[in-house]
Amino acid sequence: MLAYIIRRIMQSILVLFVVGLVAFSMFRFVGDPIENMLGQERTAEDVQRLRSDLGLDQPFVLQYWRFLENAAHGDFGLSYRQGRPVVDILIERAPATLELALVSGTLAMLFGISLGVFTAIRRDGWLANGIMTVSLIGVSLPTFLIGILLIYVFSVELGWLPSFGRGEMVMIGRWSTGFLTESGLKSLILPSITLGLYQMTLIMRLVRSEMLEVLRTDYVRFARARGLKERSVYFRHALVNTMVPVITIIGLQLGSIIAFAIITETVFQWPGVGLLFINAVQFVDIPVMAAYLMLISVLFVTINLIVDLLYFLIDPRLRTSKAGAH
Amino acid sequence: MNAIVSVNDLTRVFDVSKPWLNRVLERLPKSNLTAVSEVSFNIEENTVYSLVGESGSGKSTIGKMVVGLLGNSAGDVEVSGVNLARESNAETIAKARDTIQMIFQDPYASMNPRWRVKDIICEPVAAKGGETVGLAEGLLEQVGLSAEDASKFPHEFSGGQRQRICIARALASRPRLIVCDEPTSALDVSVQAQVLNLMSDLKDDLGLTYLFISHDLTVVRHISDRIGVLYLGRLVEEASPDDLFEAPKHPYTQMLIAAAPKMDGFGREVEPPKGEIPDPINPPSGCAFHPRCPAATTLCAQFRPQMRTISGSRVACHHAG
Amino acid sequence: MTEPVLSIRNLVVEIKTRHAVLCATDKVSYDIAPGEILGVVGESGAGKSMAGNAVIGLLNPPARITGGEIWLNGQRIDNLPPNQMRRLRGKEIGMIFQDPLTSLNPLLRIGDQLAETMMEHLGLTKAEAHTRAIAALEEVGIPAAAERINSYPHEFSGGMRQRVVIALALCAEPSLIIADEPTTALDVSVQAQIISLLKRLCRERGTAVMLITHDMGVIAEAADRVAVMYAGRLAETGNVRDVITRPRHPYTDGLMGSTPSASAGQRRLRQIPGAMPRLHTLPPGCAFSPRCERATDQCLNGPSPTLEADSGQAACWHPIKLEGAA
Amino acid sequence: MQKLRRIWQSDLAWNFRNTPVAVVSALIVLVLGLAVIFAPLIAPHDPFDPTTLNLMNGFSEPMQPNPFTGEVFLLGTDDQGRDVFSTILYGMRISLMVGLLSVAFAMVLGIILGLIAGYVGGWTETIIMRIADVQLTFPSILVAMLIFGIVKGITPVEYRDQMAIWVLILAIGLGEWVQFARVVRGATLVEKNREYVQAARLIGRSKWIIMIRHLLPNVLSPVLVIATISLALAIIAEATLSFLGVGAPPTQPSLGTLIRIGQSFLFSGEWWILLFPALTLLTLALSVNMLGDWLRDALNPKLR
Repeated sequence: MLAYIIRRIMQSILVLFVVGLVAFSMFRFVGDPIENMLGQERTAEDVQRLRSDLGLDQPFVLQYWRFLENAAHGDFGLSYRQGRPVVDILIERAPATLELALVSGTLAMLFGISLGVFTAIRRDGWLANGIMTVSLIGVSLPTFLIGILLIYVFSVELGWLPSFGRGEMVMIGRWSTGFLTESGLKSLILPSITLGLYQMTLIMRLVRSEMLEVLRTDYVRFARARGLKERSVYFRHALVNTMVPVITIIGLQLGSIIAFAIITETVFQWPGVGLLFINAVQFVDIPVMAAYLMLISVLFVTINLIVDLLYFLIDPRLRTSKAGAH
Repeated sequence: MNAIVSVNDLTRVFDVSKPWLNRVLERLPKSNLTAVSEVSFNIEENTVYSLVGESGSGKSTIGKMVVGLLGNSAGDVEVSGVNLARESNAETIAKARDTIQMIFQDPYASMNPRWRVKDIICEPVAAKGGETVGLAEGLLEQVGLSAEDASKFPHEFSGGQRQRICIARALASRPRLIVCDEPTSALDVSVQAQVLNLMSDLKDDLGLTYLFISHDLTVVRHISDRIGVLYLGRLVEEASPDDLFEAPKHPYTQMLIAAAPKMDGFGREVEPPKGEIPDPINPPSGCAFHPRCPAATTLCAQFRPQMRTISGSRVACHHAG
Repeated sequence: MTEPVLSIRNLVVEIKTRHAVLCATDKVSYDIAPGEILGVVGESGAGKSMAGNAVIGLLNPPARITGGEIWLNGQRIDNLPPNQMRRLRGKEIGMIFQDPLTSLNPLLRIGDQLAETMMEHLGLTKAEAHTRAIAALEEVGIPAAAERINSYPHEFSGGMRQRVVIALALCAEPSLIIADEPTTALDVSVQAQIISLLKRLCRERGTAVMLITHDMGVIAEAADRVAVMYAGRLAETGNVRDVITRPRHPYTDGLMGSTPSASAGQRRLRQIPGAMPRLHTLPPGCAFSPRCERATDQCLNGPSPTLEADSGQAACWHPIKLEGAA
Repeated sequence: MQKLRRIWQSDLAWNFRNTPVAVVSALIVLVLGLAVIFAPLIAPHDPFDPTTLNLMNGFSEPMQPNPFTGEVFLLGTDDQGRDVFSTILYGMRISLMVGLLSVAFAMVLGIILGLIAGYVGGWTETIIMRIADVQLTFPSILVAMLIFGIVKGITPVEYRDQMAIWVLILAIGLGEWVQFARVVRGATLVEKNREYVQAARLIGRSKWIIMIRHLLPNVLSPVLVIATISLALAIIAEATLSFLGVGAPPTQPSLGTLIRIGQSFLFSGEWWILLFPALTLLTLALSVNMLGDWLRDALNPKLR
């Protein structure tokens, strides 16, 4: 077990190195950093000085190492567009995205898993079929259209909920939260539904198909043949076995919530890192892009590690160090 | 009579070690699975030699090494006078390989489902650039199907018919030796009889030699001229069918024959054999069968018995004879 | 004559497919007395498992019972509501499946799987069930049962797992066991152990057994009576010795002839031409007639009559040896 | 002809004929596809020809005569007087082209890498699948945005619009290949142990012949399912990127670009500029998804 975890951690570090290389290459080769920083009025000496200040005259590997070192300290340089340290901007923006992701992720998992189980158990029922049909529309409806639709109905026509921004914020240290004010909570509703809906349909469809697969196995048939209650067959025997593949995908889906937040934040003008990133892409603000990339890869890698550890809790076959009986 | 196949001290070891990191952390040694260990036998031309054994006995591994699907770790395989393990001339090897064909266990998986029967049967010849006009049709009739079947797809046939098509494919390149890996164990009894009869007829008509691999003692007894019994990768006894079934000399063979269900054994109450097949990664010391053997002594736990010839049979047991 | 444990009367199981309604079992009738082992034998697709699944109420849709009756201990069970049928499963009818590797839930300890079954049917507390579970494992010959009870299925060998499956099927002391190819996935030496175990346990408890297999050898050694099935119909029933040594039905006769027997010297096996028809291409009249050397025009005309044979019945117009008398 | 009959009589075709949802979605996809191919013939206006535009026609409501010019537009016009129906037809062209080409790119890449990883195994497999794993961690839409941003950074301004479509195809395609590679590898691992592959190895067939002639035809049915579902995903991804302003340029508007434009008029009451492109996108994605859903169920023998 220890070996497995160590291997996963080493893989994660490798991933971070590779992502770091991508981020660094963007930094180094996309556009000319000197030109980006100094602007039009510059002398040859300025250029030379900055070049050595930034270490651009050093060998590639050394530069890369310094980049990683700086990144580990949270130093990603200055934003080309705003001229402020990237890390400050990120810290300022992160709470908005994390709160949004937390709420919609929880919604997606809760409803996704329970609806998935329901539609698998009542496979031929009218309600389950109805849910499946609606879910297909959910998968086909791009996130930004859902957002626009919700804004149109609940903000423009009904005027119940705000259509943009986070509402009133309360600062807890450097963390700005919208959970503590009414307008903050109200502002969360539409964006989190928008973000969670698509993930929810994906999770639901996945849980359903995995559950149907498990319900066809011999051990579920055998559990039925022993006269166990349907509840026990479904939840004790089938659902737990369903969870093994489902957890992997849910882990990946949680990661993609952060990515899809970009769209939601654009539609709702939600001041999070996603909006920051999309603006950076549009204006080729490389330091921000690189920092965002590093930030979310750390996040993804952490989620994946947690998922791997969850496997051990669920599946005893992985826990035994002895090779299984042949 | 001369031997068409001669297998000497054939050994195959699989590396089943855990990944390097696990071994370091859990202080595990490298572990090897010896699937086949020092097996020697000869097959006379135009006879049927059977290898019989339970799971983990290495019978299929030997078959794969003889046809060349698997390499060997040690020992020699000589087919038609060419030593496939040592020969360096690629052309000589390719020529020798052409005389060997194989029939597999699962008639459903043995044929590419997207190919027509004609293309399936002709592939061994077409791959070598040979002439294939009318080949499939002729072979289909030879195995008891009709020439029109050549343009059909595999899914249009029953299990028994598919196995006939597989036999036709095996015959296409005019082999001298056919390795049959459990060719009838996926078939129903009445169809199995048809396929066994067909194989007997083809052997007589074409002068074929079979290496027949099976776990089914009754089938083996029916078809074989010589039978080798395997246990945990080793040959424990080799004899003619009558000798083997009337007077088995190795305790494992005795156990196997006693345990096999008999058609005339109504309500038979026998003491079932002890234990199960041990883990092949850590086989027992000495004679691998000694923990289950009623006649085992300390000698058996310490020393591996050598193969001895006792009145026409070869037996690897300290106490046989 | 004692009251039979199981009595099947004219059982019809149909499968609705896109082309037609297939008759998987066609008016099948047989009884099993207490303590009796009935061997149900036939080739793949003969409908032998279908009857077993119908009895325990676990037919896979689209297969369903469309005619006939099933009586268990004097109670009609084919028309029971699902919840009552569930209570009978495990309690009155136990089932053993073919593949011990897939029959057990890989994520639950075997002790828990045993205990939940006992608690369901015997109304035991958790502690009582635990004690009984150890006893049940000891009874099926699992060494060090008190320790092994906390093991997961993958920690057992194939033969040991099948013993666990048998313990599970028998733990609520049912009056009928349906064993569907219980030894097909096992090696010869383990098969002998399992058959002997099954025979011993059922004799001790007076449990009736429906032993479904394709292996005539297993039937000969284990069964008291035998029912031979062909293409969804009963070809012949009778005492096992009578059916094997003096078969009445030409199909049974052919089946015996094509089995390579222990007696040496035969160079050729007797073979039945052709293969068993698939259910959607059944010939009119007797399903065996196209392969039968005794067939006449009469055989094509309608279902074969059921003739009383020595100790059972044969469904044939021209049964062997009885020809002159009939 | 015989081949056609065989296809018609196959289980898949029977299943198709008896699944109304599948037939309807196939018909919709067919109609939309034809509309796209013959867009220049069907469209009343050429939205890219400024000479036919009349600013006076701006904001015409659907099926209502324009108060200034009296012209009637089926689905109304946008702020510049462009006929919405025509822009949708041309926009769908971009959407479908990007979708199809990116899926084709992802499919070819995924099949090749998946086959090699599955059949050759060893280090080759480890490297390919590790890359796939890492990429799978990153949602494809994010990968696409990054690629878009990078390419934008390294291409001169004057080429950006021309290259935008191709960058989009590359970006979306690179985001999707992993699905294909994983499915193909999985199927290859199953198939390569089947005896027909051993039979081919036995007679000395090379690994390339085995991969192409034996394995490829037998791993294609799951690929077909993934391809259909990926097409819907790619269309949505393209629309999303264009909506975010990092996809198709305004000179070559796709459905996503049209929705982006229409969004700004929604709140001022000109709903049709947004609604009709959005409905078209939904219809397109939904019918492709439904086809994929049906295909997956129909090709999965375990479900029947």
